[in-house]
Amino acid sequence: MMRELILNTQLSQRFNRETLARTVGACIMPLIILGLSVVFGVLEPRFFTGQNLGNILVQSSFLIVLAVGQMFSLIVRGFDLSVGQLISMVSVASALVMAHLASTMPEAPFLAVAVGLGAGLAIGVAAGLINGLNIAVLEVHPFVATLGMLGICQGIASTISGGFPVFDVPDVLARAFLHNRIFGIPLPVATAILVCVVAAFVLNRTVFGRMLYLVGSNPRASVTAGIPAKRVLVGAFVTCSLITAIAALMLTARTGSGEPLMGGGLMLQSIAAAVIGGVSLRGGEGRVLHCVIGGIFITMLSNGMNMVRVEGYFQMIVLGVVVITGVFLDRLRKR
Amino acid sequence: QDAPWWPFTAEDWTSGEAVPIEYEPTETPTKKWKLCAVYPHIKDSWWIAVNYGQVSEAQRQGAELTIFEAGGYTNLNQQISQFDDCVALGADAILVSVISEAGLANQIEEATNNGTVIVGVGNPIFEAKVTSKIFTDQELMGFTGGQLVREMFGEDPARVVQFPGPQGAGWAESSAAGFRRAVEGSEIEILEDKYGDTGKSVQLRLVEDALQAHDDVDLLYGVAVMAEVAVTAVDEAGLADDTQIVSWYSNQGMIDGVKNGTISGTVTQYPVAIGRIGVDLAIRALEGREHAKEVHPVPLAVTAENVGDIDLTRAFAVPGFQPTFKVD
Amino acid sequence: MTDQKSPLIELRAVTKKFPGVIALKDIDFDLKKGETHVLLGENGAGKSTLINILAGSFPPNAGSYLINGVAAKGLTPHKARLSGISPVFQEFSLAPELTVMQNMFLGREIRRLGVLDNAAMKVRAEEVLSELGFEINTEIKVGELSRARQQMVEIAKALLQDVQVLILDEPTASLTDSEAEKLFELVERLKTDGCGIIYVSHRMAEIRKIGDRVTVLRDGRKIGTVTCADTSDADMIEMMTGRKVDTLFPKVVQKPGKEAMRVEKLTSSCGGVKNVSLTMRHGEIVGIAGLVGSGKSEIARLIFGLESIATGAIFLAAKTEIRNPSPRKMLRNGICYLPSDRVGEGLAMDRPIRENATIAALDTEKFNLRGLMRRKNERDAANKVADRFSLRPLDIERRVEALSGGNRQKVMLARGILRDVEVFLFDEPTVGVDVGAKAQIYHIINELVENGAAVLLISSELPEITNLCNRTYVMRLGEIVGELLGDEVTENNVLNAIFDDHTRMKPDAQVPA
Amino acid sequence: MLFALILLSLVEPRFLRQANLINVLRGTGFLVLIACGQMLVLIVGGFDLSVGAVVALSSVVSALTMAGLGADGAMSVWTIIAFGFAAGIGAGLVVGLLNGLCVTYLKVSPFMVTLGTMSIAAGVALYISAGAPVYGLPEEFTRIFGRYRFADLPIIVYTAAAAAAVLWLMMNKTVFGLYVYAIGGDPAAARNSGVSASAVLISCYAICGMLAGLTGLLLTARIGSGEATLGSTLMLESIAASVIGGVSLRGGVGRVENVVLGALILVLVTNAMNLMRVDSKIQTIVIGIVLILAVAVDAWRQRIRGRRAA
Ligand SMILES: Nc1ncnc2c1ncn2[C@@H]1O[C@H](COP(=O)(O)OP(=O)(O)OP(=O)(O)O)[C@@H](O)[C@H]1O
Ligand SMILES: Nc1ncnc2c1ncn2[C@@H]1O[C@H](COP(=O)(O)OP(=O)(O)OP(=O)(O)O)[C@@H](O)[C@H]1O
Ligand SMILES: [Mg+2]
Ligand SMILES: [Mg+2]
Repeated sequence: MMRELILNTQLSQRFNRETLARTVGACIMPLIILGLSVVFGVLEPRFFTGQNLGNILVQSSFLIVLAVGQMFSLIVRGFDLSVGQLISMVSVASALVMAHLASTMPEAPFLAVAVGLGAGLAIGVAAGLINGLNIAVLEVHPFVATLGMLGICQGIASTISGGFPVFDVPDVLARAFLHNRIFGIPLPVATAILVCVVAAFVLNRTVFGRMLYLVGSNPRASVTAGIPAKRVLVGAFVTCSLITAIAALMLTARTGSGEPLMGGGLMLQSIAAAVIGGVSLRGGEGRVLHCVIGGIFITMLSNGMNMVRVEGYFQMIVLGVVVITGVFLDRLRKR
Repeated sequence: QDAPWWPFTAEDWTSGEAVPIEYEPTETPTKKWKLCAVYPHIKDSWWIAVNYGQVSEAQRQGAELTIFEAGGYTNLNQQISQFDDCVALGADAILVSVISEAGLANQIEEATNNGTVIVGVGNPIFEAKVTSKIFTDQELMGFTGGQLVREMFGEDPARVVQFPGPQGAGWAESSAAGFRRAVEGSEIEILEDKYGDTGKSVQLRLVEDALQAHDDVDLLYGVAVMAEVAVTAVDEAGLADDTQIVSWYSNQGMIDGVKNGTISGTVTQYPVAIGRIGVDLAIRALEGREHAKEVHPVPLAVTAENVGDIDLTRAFAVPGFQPTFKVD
Repeated sequence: MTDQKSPLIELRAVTKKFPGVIALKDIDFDLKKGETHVLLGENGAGKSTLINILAGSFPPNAGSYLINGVAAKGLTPHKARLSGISPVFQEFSLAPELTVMQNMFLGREIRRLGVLDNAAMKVRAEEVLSELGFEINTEIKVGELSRARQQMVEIAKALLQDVQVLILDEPTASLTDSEAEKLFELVERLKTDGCGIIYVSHRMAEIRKIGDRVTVLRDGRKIGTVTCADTSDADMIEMMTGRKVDTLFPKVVQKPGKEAMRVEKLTSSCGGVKNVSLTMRHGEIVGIAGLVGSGKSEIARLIFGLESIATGAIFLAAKTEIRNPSPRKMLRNGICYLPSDRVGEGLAMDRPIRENATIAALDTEKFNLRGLMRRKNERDAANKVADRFSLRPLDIERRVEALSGGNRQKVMLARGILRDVEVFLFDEPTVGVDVGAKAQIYHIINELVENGAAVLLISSELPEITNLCNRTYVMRLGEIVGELLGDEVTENNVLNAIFDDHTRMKPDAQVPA
Repeated sequence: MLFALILLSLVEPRFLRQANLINVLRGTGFLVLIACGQMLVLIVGGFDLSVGAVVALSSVVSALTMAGLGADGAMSVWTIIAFGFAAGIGAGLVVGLLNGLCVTYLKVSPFMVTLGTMSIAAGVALYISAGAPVYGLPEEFTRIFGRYRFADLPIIVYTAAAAAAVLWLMMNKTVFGLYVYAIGGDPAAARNSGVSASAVLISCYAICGMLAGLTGLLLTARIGSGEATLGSTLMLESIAASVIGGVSLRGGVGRVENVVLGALILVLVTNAMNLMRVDSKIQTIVIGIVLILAVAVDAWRQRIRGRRAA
């Protein structure tokens, strides 16, 4: 009965510890975010207007989706440098498809849009597959594999677009995306939520998700345990690119045009958002919540600085300082 | 406040074709308007000049001005967010220097419908519904540069390598198109279009390789950054007196280069004036006075002959001007 | 022992907390010149933690630490080594990317004019290694060595400097007795030179052999310190477990049934194993004995598809040959390999116990509902094994990282239980496992066999072989040099087969009554 | 590698022209200089995203210093240039130290730290340069460090060679190198062996910063003006060169000589594209593919060798 005793105490202990860790773990960053927003709010009351908070939500939704995608490659000790240019490529390609179909059969714009979206996702999957196979089968380092893919996407994007933004995308797309609301939630945010929920489900409830974590945590061990590590790796990168493609389509809808340069700055941001939130670059760790927090943090920071009218170049400096201190404070909880 | 910058010779395209005008700003406005401006970036002398123009004009007309820079042509998403931030800040008028017209079309339309005054500044806006706009089309500038080159070589054949700028940024391609249109049917042969970011190290490498890849190149034509670094490269390759350099837009370096003869020619279109007029158009609209719907400054080809007598205060910020992000 | 001597090192009321556990509570401890002070305790009792404190790896939360009577403040591993304390860590202090020689001198390199004097270091390193009778090439990277060899390097590293206090945390965990012999001789020499030795082991025989005093820990508390001479094994075990462990080894009833697996003329492409043939039957434990590097592990790794086969064939029960095996394929065929290097290729260290327990069974419908995890099944199963192996702490959500060596081992063995497997390939299944746990593991193996499983037991611990195995293959230099059946399986026969000479003296390794 | 070179020179004879070879060497020089630092940080288990921004910062700072001091003809050119170097390398050192300190003592992941300092450095560079090129450098500076050729080779090539050589000695012959590998391979083990990690870590980041600063200086001399937009591509390129050179992003592994090769490969590919007049839009595609293939082949070779060795 001593064993029983231990068992019970341990169980209760565990319950407390878990819940504690969960809450605390999720807590510090949000606190920082809260603190910052108060500061901004005091300096510029307009910060708290519904409109602006709405802006922050919409703006962050894109980054969050990107971060979630990036997280899949990070969990398996990877990296995806190609997301930025992949966005450009998907954006241009899908836009071209839509524009073409819309011009050939102007009576069915929705069909055109649907096909365009489909094409975009397909391209995403293809790119992910290539990345995955290069990394898993040819054993090219993720950094190089995705760097190569970066160049390829960039080239294709600017070639097929001839360097110009793709206009005459059926404007039902942008309209539907920017003005519709589901239960009062703007569509971009709704999409982001959907992506997050699905991603969280995959990571926590499916065998694939479990294998992702195990492979990321110790590849050799997972092979020894009979996990098809290579396939899991490919899966991770496909998922990453697929989600990135979704983000690309969201952005295309937001801009209402195919943009050959759109992706440029987004690669670093996606990784930053994930890592600030708490995803580990060493693999094996990472939750959707981390990405959400990171995404909101970055977006709110730049939005806030715009609202209180911090000068352009200073914004970069402030951003740097805040990011470092933020992550530092966040890491404190781990000690 | 220094000497008045007007009258300024320009073209009024409101009617759809060019009407030469002498632009003059409105008299002092009735109230302190809230203006907001978005830029692709403020990292080269061209946008700094626009910035200088906007800032000094805002000061002169006692307007409040907030300025956001997206940090580069790759950050369209950022610019859209900044546009939204302008609206959130409750600006009366927004001066947009678009990264991509198509990209901002929705935001612009929405804002105009909500009664915000939108003025397109610097970068071309063709379709989007704006209150007014002032820009020179890069295609036209490329064309002007092309004509200059044509004059330079007359009937002689010439081998040209073109450096239009970053691929994917619409303006690079347009300028290239303009150049081609100008040299159409002449003896001028375009060997290659070498696209690349407008960083100096990048352009330098492009030029170096181009000089190796092609023999007896007569002309290097393209962005100002290229022209600046090309001087060194050409000199090193020992081609100083066979290969000439022309850029299709100008910065301080270009003007100096034309003066000391290292650069054969460039094109300017008074970015300072563009900035000033942008602000003025906005305030006119807010004040409800009549105003032009579309103004184009006339791009001017600059060579050793005329470099002496162009008004640089309309082309460049005063020396020592710091890019400014707000005017209260 | 001679108590009037002043203690070399002394701990007073030391306490060490980790997030969620108190690893040590109010521990008093002292070590005298020329004695061997044994630390005894179950897995997770706090032995390594104590040692880490002594070695300056991390400071205690409370209490004081005296070296030669002076309080050691802000102690770092560097300072500790300077004052003659040289530890052999359980999880090693070796940098995988450096060569054996570089590792041995890490932190105290020999330099000439600021430049590394490799020649001198090489000489010294080989000196020490040969003194210990370990033949290891000092030029290869430590990362490429088998765990046993890494153990040797770690030991040699500790003996490089002139030692005041030698700390050995389970040094013989993956050494065979004959390698251990050399170590013990050396320990004796050091004692006579007046050094103090702190010794951690789960092998009672060894403790008997070299121990003077024994301090027993349980759940981070000190139960007491006794002198080895007048305390029986049984008493010590009771002190440490809090209950009576009647027999360490179960009486295994072997009833060899039909053939479960057969290997013919297996040769590895890297030459670690040369045409090896062996058979395994249901309801029988087959042992593999041999010196370090003789290829014991490699056989299992070849069968499980972890290393590439040059020639040879593997047959399953139904005479079906398995071509180019892979772990996945083998598991599907009911064959499971439990590696000896638990950290390297056994466990996902930063994932919870639960996930590590089910790691090999993710494709069985017990945990896998058309791609979805059956989380309840998983939790229940994990809790069951955790309880059955009596993990400390008994918390399946804890990261394996935070477990003690032995508990990690148990977590890894769990995978064999949570999937129905007929053929088990155990590679050193009790490396660093405490007596109680060992008994449990042996009982588990026994149960498996009674339920008709076929077990291959690769072990460096002769008692395991002699007490559990029905048949034993003996290996030397990658080849099987003998097969011993039933009663032939005695320490002497095995050792003779290993060394192939009849003149060597028999080590008095015994089994606790 | 060699094979590739020969193939290249056959396909495109212009490649072998002295002028072109010098261009290649120069480009490689810049990349090697900065990749050496990056490699050091990678081996010790870190990451330096800030190198690109440091190049820009050093360029602007040094240019402003020299232009400022040069404004009144009081000082001798050489003192001015000396100050310029001090300023440029100093700037690099400061950022490097900042990185090192944050990583070591705040225990923030190097990725985030250097991401932050990258943003900071870039911001400062833009601010002090007012976003515009800084002209007015001493003519000697650009002439000697930018264009002067000693035995047909520009200064940068010698500088890079020297840097690589010194680093090679450090990594292979000194305790420092040993510790770098040890810490990168297994920090805990290194610490338990009595290696003081902090000092080594910090100096790695510091060295990386200084090398980036030096790169910035020489680039500035090359293009003849201080630029806040300089070196934007160098961050990715330097890491790429290292990774292609077999440096592990998980730390502990990497050799100087291979990194130099990696840099050479990167530069060669682009140069080849340009010489063969591949449409610059297609180029990025081709380069991408070539990169992947190159590393894939290498990985494959290693697997083969691995089988043999074992
Ligand atoms: N880094 C750590 N973080 C958290 N808890 C730890 C850590 N290291 C050890 N512990 C806990 O401290 C207790 C003592 O561990 P320790 O390794 O000292 O046991 P041990 O006596 O060495 O066991 P073994 O015989 O298996 O080596 C265990 O409960 C373990 O879970
Ligand atoms: N002196 C040596 N140095 C390095 N490697 C060796 C040496 N001798 C044998 N090996 C390698 O060790 C491998 C066999 O080790 P293996 O682990 O299978 O043996 P083992 O009997 O299990 O010993 P251990 O007790 O280390 O597990 C072979 O791959 C062989 O190449
Ligand atoms: Mg231990
Ligand atoms: Mg073994």
